[in-house]
Amino acid sequence: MDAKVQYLLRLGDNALVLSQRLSELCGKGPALEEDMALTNVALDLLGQARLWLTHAGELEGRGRDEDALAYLRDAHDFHNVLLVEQPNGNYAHTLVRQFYFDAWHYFQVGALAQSADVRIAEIAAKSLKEITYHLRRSGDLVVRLGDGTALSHEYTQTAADELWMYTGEAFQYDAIDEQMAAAGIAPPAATLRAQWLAHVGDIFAEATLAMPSPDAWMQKGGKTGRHSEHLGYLLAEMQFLQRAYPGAAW
Amino acid sequence: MDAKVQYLLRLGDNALVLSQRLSELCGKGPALEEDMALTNVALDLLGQARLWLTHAGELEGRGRDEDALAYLRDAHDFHNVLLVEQPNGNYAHTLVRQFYFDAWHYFQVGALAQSADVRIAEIAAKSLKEITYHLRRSGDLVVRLGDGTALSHEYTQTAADELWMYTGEAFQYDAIDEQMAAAGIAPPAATLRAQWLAHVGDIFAEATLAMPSPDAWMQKGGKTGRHSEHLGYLLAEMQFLQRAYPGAAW
Amino acid sequence: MSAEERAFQARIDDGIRIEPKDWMPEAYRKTLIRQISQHAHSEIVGQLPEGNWVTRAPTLKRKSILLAKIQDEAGHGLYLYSAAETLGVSRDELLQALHSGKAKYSSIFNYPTLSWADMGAIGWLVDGSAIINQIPLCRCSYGPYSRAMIRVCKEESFHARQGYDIMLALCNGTAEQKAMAQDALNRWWWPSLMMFGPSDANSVNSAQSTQWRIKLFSNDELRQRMVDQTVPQAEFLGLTIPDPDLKWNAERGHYDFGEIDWAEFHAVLQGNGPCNRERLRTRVKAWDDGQWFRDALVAHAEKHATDKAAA
Amino acid sequence: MSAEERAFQARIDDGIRIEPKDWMPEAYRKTLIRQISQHAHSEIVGQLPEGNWVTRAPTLKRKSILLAKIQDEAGHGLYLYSAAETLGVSRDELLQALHSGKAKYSSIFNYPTLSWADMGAIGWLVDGSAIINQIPLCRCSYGPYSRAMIRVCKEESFHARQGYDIMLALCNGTAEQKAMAQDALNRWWWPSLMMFGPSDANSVNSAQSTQWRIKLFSNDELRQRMVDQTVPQAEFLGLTIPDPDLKWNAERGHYDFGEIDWAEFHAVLQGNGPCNRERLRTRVKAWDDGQWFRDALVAHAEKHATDKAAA
Repeated sequence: MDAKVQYLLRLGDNALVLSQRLSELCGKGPALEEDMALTNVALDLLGQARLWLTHAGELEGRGRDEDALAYLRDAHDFHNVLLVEQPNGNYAHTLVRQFYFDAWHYFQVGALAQSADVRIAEIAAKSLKEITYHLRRSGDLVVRLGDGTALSHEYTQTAADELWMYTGEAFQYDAIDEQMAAAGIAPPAATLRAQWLAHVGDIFAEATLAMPSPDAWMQKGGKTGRHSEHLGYLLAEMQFLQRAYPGAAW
Repeated sequence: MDAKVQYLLRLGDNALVLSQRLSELCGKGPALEEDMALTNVALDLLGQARLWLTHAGELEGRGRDEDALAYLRDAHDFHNVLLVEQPNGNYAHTLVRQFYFDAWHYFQVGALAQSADVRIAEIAAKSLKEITYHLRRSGDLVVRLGDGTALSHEYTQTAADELWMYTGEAFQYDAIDEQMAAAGIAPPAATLRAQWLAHVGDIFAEATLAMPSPDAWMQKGGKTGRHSEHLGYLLAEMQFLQRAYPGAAW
Repeated sequence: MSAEERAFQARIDDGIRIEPKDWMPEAYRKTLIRQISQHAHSEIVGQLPEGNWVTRAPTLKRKSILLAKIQDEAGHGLYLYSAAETLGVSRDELLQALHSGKAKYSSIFNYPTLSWADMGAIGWLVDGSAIINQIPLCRCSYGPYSRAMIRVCKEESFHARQGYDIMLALCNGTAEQKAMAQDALNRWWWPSLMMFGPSDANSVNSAQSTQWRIKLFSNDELRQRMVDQTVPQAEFLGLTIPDPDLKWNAERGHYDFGEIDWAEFHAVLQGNGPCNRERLRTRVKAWDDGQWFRDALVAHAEKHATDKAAA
Repeated sequence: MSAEERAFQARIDDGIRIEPKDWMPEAYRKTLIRQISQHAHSEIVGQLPEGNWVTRAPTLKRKSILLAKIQDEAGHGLYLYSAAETLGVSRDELLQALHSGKAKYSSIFNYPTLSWADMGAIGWLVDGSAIINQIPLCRCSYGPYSRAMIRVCKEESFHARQGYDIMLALCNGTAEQKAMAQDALNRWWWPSLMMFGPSDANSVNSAQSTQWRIKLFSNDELRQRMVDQTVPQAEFLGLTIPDPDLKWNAERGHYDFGEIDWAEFHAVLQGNGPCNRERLRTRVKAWDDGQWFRDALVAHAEKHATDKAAA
């Protein structure tokens, strides 16, 4: 498969899977304002996923539209990082997962908005506005929870530690990522990582949270289709109708 | 659809869905002996489901085998009672659900073993040995938990109260059940209910549990395909592979 | 009637809005708090039956529309709680009443959503009924409530249209999809009619609410409006309304329809609906699980208020 | 060496089984407890990766076979804990050590099961490797362990065959199914080879265990046996073993194979496998959630013992 198509699928799948996780929380947030914000972020990510997947399908040229890509691939054909498929856990997990992702997403998509590829730059620029807000929100909440009560500090620190091992994959470039970087599309891994670490470090400092070691052991596999056991369940649920009623229009 | 086919599907779906619920607990029981027992009951029920569904498919004559029936029907075509699709909850819920079901199953299948229909009587007789053991086990555990610690008493009583509203459906005969009763296949509803109430009453008395009122409001709908929201998720998971890879042999 | 009460009623009769700072009878305040908060609670609990299908929406576009709808509902909850707060009660007190079972929410949300078609039926029938209930309230006597209703109704009419559009797609789809749509109509029809409340003959407190202009039409009038509006839509979809007594009455210029099963209505109201327990538990769990989160936000704000004061 | 120790070793050298009541060196007892309990823990934890697919098994027959297998594993856990208990340690103590992270279980269960083909690959490769490890132990010096192993091996060989049968069905199936099988082989091959433990050069305590006849072949010998046995099976399936260095060595009469990634082996052992945290948490949660249940059984038994005593 073409590297650019693959790269677009990674972008699309990240947004799609995280959106799906957030949408599990509809009406179950810890405050009404959070309910609204969660749904809003889910909606933004879904919109972005649709743009990336549609573009991937067009480039691929096999007639797969956004729905064919979202609903008719099995887990091993999904290319999202492991981070986004992790379960919602308690709300600290949900927020820290979001913050880790948003920070990466912000710098990644920020770079894509400057990229040589016109269509990618266009989608990225459109998404960046939303992502800027996402990052502001999730960073702000991490600060407030880290520097809130003893309990919220503990929960947030635990979530930060537990999810840390899923953050490295984004910066471990493989041949596809490297090809995109060489083509002036993706940002260089080292730059992205440095930006991410700096931003997470700033927020954690403000949040009075201890930042886990950047050299800690990192899990990987999601980008190349080796996921955690969670993704299969997520897809079984998400894809049910398309699978059960093949060919139907909705 | 033929009433007998429908009735067989009810039998098969009850066993299948409860087996599926129990199999979610593989390796997660509160003691190793429970792990073994749960898996064993799941296995027995699955075996029974296969016999009932296979027979239903043969009688129906549309070429549907056990797998077509288990994997290719959507929730509204499932005919199990609401009780069996209820989530596992804590282990008291799992056990009380099992006890309520086993007691009913025992008297129902006991009557079927005497029925005019040879094949049904045969399957019932075979199943009855297993069910006798299931009922002995679940009744015994209800006694031990009810008359165990204050905490286990409370959990068991709560589970008994909460699941009670799903027990009435089995005795609310509709046209299909009545037709089966008239044909000398199913036991009369009143007899079945009296046996069930008597047995549950005895066990609850021994367990020092308060028996909820037999006249309490009862939920219904499962037998005719109006389920709770839980069944759809159970099926999405269970049916994933058959749905995602149509026509494949496994 | 005191002079104050007479002046108050005169304002209402003249069509002048009552605003928070105005004097109002205690009973008016209480009735409004009950009515507005019940509506707010319904928006919040109403997220759940739809949330049940958002993860299984059949296309990304439908998922997106459904998410937006659920977000709107949370938003409606917010304005309605704010409207109630103008009457001197806090959102937390109102939620407390919901969680303890003291306050009600619309009983319709105690029915399960069993197929994707239910997303269509809820938009079409439930939001459709809600709009019929709410449109008159845009002109109700209490200012903040009337303004909240104007905003809500605008969005609800989108939701109703989107619901109908789901039904339309299903009815133009495969035989299985059409059966799904019919099944959803069968399950949601009667509960939607029950949304208007008991028949006028059995409705308490209506006269006072009518006089105060916080109830502008009788339950039966509004229910009739719903039937009259919906029957042709069902016909257009090619669906059958599950009421053998439904028939056009040329003399009345309305559809006649069958008797509502009030025993079911009361059973659900008393907590025996298929999902009463789960809906409330889900909300209570969300609230309880979120305690540490809300506490943290308060603690953080206080710390930093202190920082600033100290600086 | 004391006289007791000499006599003990002489019994072993003569091929006489050591039984629980016999004298044994403390180190022998400890080594056995560690080895047997680690095996028991592996059976228990090993239920989880398979439990992950039992609810999604593609046919009722396959589901039934898988359930029976998982039940067998719990059974193996039971006999093995019983064998360990003959050495003067309780099952609860052993579980405590598992839950605290002090005791190990086979690292292979820290890999995720990502497709149905993994149920095939686990049976074929993981149970296959387990059998190769365990068959010699049927002749080990400690009686209860040796007898447990005989029972376990009999059932394991079924499991291995059932696993191979799953692979066969997939490899005779659609292109997608065959790809699933290949992917599973790719993921499970190396971890299965790692199951035999470090290379002899780096293996500690082997000499003593060999002398005591609780280790009968070296890790590398057993690993070679696994490779030699499995390569033709993979060929028959039409699958490619993910090792470019794999090659028949006519001179040795064995397959040569590539270097194992010992860094990965140690990472997983140290807790960094994809599922270490989840596997242990699942078990600890099951245990903690079950505390009230186990307490109740004890309380009930005590009550009724008292009843009888009082009678």
